[in-house]
Amino acid sequence: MQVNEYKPLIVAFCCNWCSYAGADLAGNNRLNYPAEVKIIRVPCSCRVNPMFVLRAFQRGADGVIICGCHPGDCHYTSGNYFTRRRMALLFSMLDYLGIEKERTRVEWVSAAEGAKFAATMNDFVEKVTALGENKRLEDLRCKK
Amino acid sequence: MQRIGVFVCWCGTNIAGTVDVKAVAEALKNEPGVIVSTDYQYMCSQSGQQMIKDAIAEHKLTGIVVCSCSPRMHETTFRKTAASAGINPYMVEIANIREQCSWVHKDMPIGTEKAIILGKAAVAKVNLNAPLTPGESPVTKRALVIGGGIAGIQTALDIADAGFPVDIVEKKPTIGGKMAQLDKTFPTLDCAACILTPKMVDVAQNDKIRIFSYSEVTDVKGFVGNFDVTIRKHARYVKEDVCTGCGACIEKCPMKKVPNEFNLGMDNRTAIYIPFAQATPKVATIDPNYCNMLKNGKCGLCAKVCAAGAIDYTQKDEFIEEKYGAIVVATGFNPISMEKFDEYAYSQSKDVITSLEFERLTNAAGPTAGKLLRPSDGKHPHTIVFVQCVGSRCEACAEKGKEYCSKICCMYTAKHAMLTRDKYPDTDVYVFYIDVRTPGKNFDEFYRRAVEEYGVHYIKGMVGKVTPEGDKLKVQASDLLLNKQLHIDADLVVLAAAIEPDKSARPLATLLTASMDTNDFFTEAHPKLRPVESPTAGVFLSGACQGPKDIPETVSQAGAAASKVIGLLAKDKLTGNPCVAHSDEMMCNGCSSCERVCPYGAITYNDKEFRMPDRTTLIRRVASVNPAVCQGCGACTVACPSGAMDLHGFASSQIMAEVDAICK
Amino acid sequence: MRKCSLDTINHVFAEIAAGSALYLPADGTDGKAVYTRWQEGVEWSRALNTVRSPKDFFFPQTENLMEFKTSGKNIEIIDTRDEGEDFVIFGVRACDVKSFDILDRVFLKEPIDSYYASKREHGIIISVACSRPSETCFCKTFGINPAEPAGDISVWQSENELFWQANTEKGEAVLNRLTSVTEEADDSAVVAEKEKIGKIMDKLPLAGLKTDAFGAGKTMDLFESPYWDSLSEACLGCGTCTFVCPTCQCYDIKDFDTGSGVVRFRCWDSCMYSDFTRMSAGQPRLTQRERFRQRFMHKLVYYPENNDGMFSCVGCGRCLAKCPISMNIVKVMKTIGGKEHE
Amino acid sequence: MQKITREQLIEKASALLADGTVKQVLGWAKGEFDYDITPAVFESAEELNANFVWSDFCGANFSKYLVSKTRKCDGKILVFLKPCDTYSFNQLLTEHRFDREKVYAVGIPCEGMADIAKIKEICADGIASIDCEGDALKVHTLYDDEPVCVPAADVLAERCVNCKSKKHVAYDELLGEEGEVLDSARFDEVAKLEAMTPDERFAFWQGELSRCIRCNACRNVCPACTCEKCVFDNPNSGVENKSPANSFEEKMFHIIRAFHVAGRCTDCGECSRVCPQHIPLHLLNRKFIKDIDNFYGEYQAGAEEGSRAPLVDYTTEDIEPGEVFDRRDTDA
Amino acid sequence: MSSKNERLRDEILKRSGVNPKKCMRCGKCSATCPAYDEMEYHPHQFVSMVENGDIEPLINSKGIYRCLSCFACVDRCPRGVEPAKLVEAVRLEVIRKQGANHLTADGVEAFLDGEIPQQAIVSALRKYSK
Repeated sequence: MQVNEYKPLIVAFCCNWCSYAGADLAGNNRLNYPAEVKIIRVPCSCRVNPMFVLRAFQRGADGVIICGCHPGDCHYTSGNYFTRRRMALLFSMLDYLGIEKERTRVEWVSAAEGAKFAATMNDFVEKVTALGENKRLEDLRCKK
Repeated sequence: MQRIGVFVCWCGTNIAGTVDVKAVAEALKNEPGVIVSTDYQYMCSQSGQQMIKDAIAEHKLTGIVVCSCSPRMHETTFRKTAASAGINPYMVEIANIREQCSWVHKDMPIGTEKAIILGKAAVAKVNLNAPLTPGESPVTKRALVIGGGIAGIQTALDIADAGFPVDIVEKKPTIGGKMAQLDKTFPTLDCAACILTPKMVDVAQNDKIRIFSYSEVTDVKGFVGNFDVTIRKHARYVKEDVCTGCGACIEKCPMKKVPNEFNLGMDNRTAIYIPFAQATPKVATIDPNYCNMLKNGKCGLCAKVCAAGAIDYTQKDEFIEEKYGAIVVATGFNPISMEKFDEYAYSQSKDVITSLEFERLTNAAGPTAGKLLRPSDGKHPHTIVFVQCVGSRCEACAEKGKEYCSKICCMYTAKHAMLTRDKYPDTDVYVFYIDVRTPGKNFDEFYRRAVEEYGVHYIKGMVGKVTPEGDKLKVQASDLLLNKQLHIDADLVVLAAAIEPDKSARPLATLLTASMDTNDFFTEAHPKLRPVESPTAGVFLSGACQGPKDIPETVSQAGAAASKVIGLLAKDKLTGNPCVAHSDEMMCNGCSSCERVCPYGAITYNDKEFRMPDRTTLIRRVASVNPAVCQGCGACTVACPSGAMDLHGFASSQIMAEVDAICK
Repeated sequence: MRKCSLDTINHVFAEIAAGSALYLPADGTDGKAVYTRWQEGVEWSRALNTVRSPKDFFFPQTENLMEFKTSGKNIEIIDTRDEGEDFVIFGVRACDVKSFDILDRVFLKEPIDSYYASKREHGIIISVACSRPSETCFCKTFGINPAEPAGDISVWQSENELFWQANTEKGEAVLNRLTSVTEEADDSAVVAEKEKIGKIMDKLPLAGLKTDAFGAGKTMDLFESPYWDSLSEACLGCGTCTFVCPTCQCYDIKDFDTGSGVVRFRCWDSCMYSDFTRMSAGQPRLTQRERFRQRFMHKLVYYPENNDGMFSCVGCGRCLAKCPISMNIVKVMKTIGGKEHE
Repeated sequence: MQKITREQLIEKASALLADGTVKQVLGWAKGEFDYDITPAVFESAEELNANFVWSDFCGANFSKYLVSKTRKCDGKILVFLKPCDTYSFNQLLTEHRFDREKVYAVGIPCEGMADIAKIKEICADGIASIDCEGDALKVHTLYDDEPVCVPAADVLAERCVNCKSKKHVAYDELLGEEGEVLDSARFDEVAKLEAMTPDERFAFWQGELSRCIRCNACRNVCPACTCEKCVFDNPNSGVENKSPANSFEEKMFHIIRAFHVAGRCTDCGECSRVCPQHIPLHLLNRKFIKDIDNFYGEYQAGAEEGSRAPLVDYTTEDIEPGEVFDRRDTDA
Repeated sequence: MSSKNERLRDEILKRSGVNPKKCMRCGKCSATCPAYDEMEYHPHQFVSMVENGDIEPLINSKGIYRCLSCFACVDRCPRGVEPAKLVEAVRLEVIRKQGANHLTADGVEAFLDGEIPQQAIVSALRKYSK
């Protein structure tokens, strides 16, 4: 193992009903994914404000992933449909500003998809690791 | 500043195997607000919980962080623990260091580091937690049932039976719905009227039930337990409480050529009418489109002959406002229009009829007094062709048919075929089918009897074309099993038309903020686990408005809806989830964005007077959230550009504090 | 007096830059002049003036004051001030030079603002006379002569020569370093240039603007003027005028939580903002009319009252050019001061 | 040169003041020069005759003023609306920001407004006066004896070069002739940026946004930014900031501002017009509009009062966030 | 199923744009077909034979020229399967193999007489002119 190997910081917003339960299931099944992924529980993916996403980058996150119920399965019937539109536009805008599009992702993970949760996180961490540190949306004041 | 206690659980070796729990407890000691931080083998055990209670008492804690298994597992446990020790249960946060840490990471230093960060995030959140109290709202102990068919009738009877008052709103002059038009019912072949009309009488005589017939719901405000409903009672020009239903007016009415909708236009009625003998309420109604008196002031015969003096030509629509605790939607179905199916010549020949028309033709109270006669010439048909799936399972042309299976046609067609053969053994009966679907108790046996005992010709294949020629209907069809094209000279063709939700359902759904699918069937709160509730709290579904169903299924769903209503009305108060949205009126600009994303219709607007800093007053439109209706998804909080809308328990500041703690 | 050819100006800049950092107006990506650190390839802008004023050099829009580091429940205070180095600003116009005097009276009065003072001490100002004033210029109203710019060194530009005159010791020292790239000159060309500028100044559309109605002691006359309503009617409450103004000096002090500590910084604030000087009991100026009035009363009455009659406007015209709704101090002076002052 | 004349507008306004239909008139007041025109409230024919102007420099969109002015005035307010202003007008109505009953909207045709910055680029400083004559502007300067003649088309404001509509979508009365919705090239700039590499885009925006001085002119002039309290001014919002302390905060402000108006922005172009630093802010808003059109079907905010903004709407078949990059590339 | 048939099937499906999996075996196409008795493989069989890759027999069948291309089956099919397009695609396969048209547009005139319905002419052009 290399010394000082770059470890990205990933913030994952998970909806309480599907994806957070999916993450729990990944745990129950002892499916490994990198510890760099830190989960924040929200009632529904539609609770995630674009400001939270930017805040995470400001504070030093290298990637932000939002997980919710599959379209049509939202506990609140329509929340994830709004998430889908909001994040589609936000991500497109970030890309437009030249920020690497691989740093943001929305993934639908059901409560039964523990394996998908782990696989998604593994893949996301790998992609963000390949990109390296977030320089384009960083706030130097927050770097030590 | 909070006084926070941190409790790190070992969960035996589940957590302690991969996370250095002592190091976690130690690291969290230094976090802002943390007064005490400790670890224990099983926090959820009796002694673990006692430890938390003791710490609350000893250190006067105001907030609790438990680093343990998933909050989905034990959040409730620890909230109860906190509550029993006298602090608000919503001052507890769980850091999930088992499912999302120790179980997914193998390396102790890595697991420990992550557990500390998750703990810090939870501490950061608790620092911003506020005590939450679930809201309470009273329950109006009265139910409204919209639709007076068998679904509505059964629901109303069951609710009334439990002792709660129920109002039925029916847009036709009588309750009874589609079932009142049917002849016999499958699979037992009892007569529909025989089993329905006693229930209609029960409804009429039940002092807990009021019937608003010839009425419609025009406005719904409020929320679960507290609906304010406006009902428009159409003028029937007959005083309902005075009319005895004697029928003298009907006999005298000179306007006798009004198509009788109860018999689907196959015969006529008078301008003043009672739809059928057992109508409930049994009160006459004047059809303003045909009544000469109402149209041009000439006639007035009915008023002259009415001994009771019930006729009132000046009657106006009446608006009734009533409060309800629960609303049941039972708006039912209609067969789709056959006009677009040119290939079956429905519009060209009177002898091509729908199954519902066939019901009337075989019904003793129908236009032919129960004799099966051709509508065109009144002759007895010797060859009858039934066509199934007309407009059902039809994906290709949305303007013609429906993509779904209408579910009831296979069985009623078997019934029609069987009854025809029973009464008129000299008749040849053909049924063209794609599949015969008979899941249901005694259903397949019933269908088999039609084939085996009654000699109905079931042919796998479809009719391609019906051409009227002379007094015959040339039917061109395929027999897929014989791989032959058939040409049958039929006397009567009966189309099993697909069914669709009543047209009134869509506007009603808007009033109720209840969601619908693309076919205008009401959506259930959960397709499997909450099949009789709509996602809108306090709105329940009964019968075919939710999806095609037959009578037994409708009645059982009606009962289920009723029991849900009874369960609701039995409560004196409703306790909500306190993690709901709330709007800061000072910041809200009333733009309606939040309202448009709310799936529950929990947000309303009102004009509020503000005292401005310069001592003037200003009236502004602001949003307010009804905590009894809000389910706490948070969609509104992001739709709101000013951040006036926030969510209790998942406030923006709390989520951002978690983000900060994680990214530190 | 020294002179150099306009063609060789970059040699002079190179010489200055060899000694200390040199900033001058250069055209940015949007084609507008902005103070830029000179290096080979940077060309002095031909624009009359920069969009932002040079007050940034001494009073930047954001400036860190100190930091706190937190670990656990402990807080450590870190002094982030640095020594600072000398720097030269070239191309400052007479109005902007004057603005430094106005800022000095605020920041260098006891208690001295050490952040400002340190930068002011290190800054060497080379002013340039305005050969082509614009229609928005009204520095003359406030007694500023664009033909006689102050500063450590004054520079005049003729057709293709620049004339350099040191006014202070700091200026002298810089000019002495430039002997190899400048030559001795008499002032005849400068006199001619001054005369030319003077003639243009009289032709300017705002040449007749007077301050008679304003100044110390006029508070009671002007505070309740009925015109404030209509003047402030269209004001958007943005901070454009204050942020492009060379003399606006209000700031807010804020803490930024970095996660591992706190950065305390100050940043420009604007009296046009609704939350300006907000306190626990709210803000003293409740409506945009009051905030609008505050800005102009401060420039034209309150500041003079506290500073020996000196107005805190230098007539640079930036607000005239930049206000989104074209409301500005000239319109205010003409309306409030009465038509006779036009 | 505008087709409708100042006199026609004054006549209309005076008549409506005289017959009591309206109490106030929201119009443009003349300035010190010919181009520095200020929105103003007029209450009499005398005031109108003295100060009202209508020229190629009357760019200001009055719609947003109606929010505060209708609150203050106890009668009706006459507002002159150019075609693009009517979209903002409708959008504000959709969001219930003012009482329609208190406004008398007069639609006026617009031939496009001149951008004084473009004129100054041609004529340098020292503009003494500008006469609008036919298709040209005659600019008299302090330094030239002869006026400089500039074709009006050469100095049109960017938003007018790419005018999206000459049609008034809301008014009580229309002066002059009704125009049509135009097929503008307003997304070309956005497409050009999209075609760049991410590095180039990043460099472009870094350069543009670094000029931001956070004067809030863009926000305060924006008819979609009518929050009672902006999140960036609210210490409790967690994102409050007063200055662009670093490049993150520059981006944060502009991304969030654009996001908050996404689907509501009518592309009136006021933000870019007022930016003292000439940041092409409309390219952010138009990016959202272009994406919305591409992903969810064409939508013009304000075209129809009461229409549902795309971000408070959805279909079950919407594009996935991960697919937006491909879709854009193929549609561009 | 031979690989050749699979290739052919895919080619035919691609050419016709038909998805035979949508067929729910109702037989309405065959019920509606005016040339039913002329064809050894009826429209509904056609669909399932193509689906199964059983294409050689179709290519060799005379029936494909008996199909009038009246599109009644297309119009009536409740699932939008469009059997006539399959027939056409198979015909095209034959034509491509033979490398020539059976009939050119110019040759049509010779067959015309007053009795021929308009639709037959249009159908013929649709059918033969590839």
